[in-house]
Amino acid sequence: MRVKVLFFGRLKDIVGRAEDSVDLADGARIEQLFAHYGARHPELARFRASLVASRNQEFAPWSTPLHAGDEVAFLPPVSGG
Amino acid sequence: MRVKVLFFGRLKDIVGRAEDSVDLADGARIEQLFAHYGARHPELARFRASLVASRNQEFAPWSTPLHAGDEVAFLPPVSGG
Amino acid sequence: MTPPGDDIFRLVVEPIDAAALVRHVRAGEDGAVVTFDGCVRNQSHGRRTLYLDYEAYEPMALAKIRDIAAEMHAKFPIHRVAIVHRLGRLQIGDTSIFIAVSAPHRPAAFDACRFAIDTLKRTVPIWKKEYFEDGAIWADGELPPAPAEAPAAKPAS
Amino acid sequence: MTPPGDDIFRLVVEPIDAAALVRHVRAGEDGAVVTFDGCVRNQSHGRRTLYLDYEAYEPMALAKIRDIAAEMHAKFPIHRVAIVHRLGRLQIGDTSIFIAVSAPHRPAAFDACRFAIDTLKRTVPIWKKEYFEDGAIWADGELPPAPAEAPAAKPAS
Repeated sequence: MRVKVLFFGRLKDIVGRAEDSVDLADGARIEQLFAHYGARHPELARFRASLVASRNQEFAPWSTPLHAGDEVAFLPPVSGG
Repeated sequence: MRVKVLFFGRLKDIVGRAEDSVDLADGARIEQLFAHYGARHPELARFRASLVASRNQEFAPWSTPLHAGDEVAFLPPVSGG
Repeated sequence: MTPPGDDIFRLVVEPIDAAALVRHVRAGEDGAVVTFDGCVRNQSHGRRTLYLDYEAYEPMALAKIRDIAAEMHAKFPIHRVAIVHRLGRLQIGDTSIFIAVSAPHRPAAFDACRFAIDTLKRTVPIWKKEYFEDGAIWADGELPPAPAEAPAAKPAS
Repeated sequence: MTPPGDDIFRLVVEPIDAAALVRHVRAGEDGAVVTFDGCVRNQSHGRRTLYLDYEAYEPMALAKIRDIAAEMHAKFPIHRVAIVHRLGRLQIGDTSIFIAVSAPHRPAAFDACRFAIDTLKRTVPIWKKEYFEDGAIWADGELPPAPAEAPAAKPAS
């Protein structure tokens, strides 16, 4: 199944792109999607404890199962205002 | 000694004037000045507990002694803002 | 944090230019400006208000507003303050009081702005007369805290 | 107290027109408008700031801002809300966030406005990059509270 992935702030700088699209095994969870990028970008993996994920624009736990067409984003600490 | 007296808000309506000037015995206090007007305007006397006085633009207790040239004001509850 | 000369305190009869006051209080060091805009409501205790008249004991009101600003600077790490009260006849929706406070960080700006309006409503000699279709009344207000009486006042010398 | 359609939520790249937002939120029933204006400071932790870039996860940021307003209406007796955040490059003194809250009485307006900015800074996906003379950094921020993990997640079916 294919999901859309977004990176923001310093995560975008680390990964080198703001948006990606990947094929995952059915039943994959957000943590597996993150591991996919963490393996390619060790610096990203180190941010695991200081970021949150969203699925379809709602904050989502790492254990959230994904479905085809989902939009997942990895969000560093926010600094708006 | 002569002092200037100011009335504001409903006190001005009761007394019928905003400003007055009176001669008082030396050593008179604010409470004696108020009694002077209370005797002429019984409705004013009834407001004694719900007003404060000022002397030379500072809140002042009723027992404050007055001096020639002082400016005394009688101030109902404030409602600015 | 600022010479008091940079603050603005005014009693005015013309409409209050809020934008100009906000521009005045903020500078490069400030991350926050909090404002309070008190405006004339269309009703009071369920009666339809037509308009208001505000009057002040002007020199004392300005002195008390200055006292409030001095206390704001002493209590909160703020930068500049503007406090402007309008007097005379005000229509529904008109701004009667505008307070702007700038600060490097927002908690002080919020706390100081709220302190200013809460204190002003208790201590500044300004009065509001409310006009309704069937009459007018002086608004209920708050009695400023008077200094304590001298416990045993001696006769004046 | 108001249909949510009367509130304003925007992410903009042009300067924020604060006066228009204040005019929008206030109506005859309101006695108070409290605003928060967050502006770009000239320094950060003692380093001189040149300018900032703000970016957002825009649809989610707008949804989270709407959530904040819904919570404001649920918690406080307020009338209308305007929350506008500017994105892109901002210079020193530019307003990055403007919040206006109207209410019949001032305590709700103060409480709701402060709740709005405090919550926005914790939960809305917007990020700030600070540019200094010797480099740029993503500002330290706050980690939004993520929903709890399922205690024993079952394999996805």
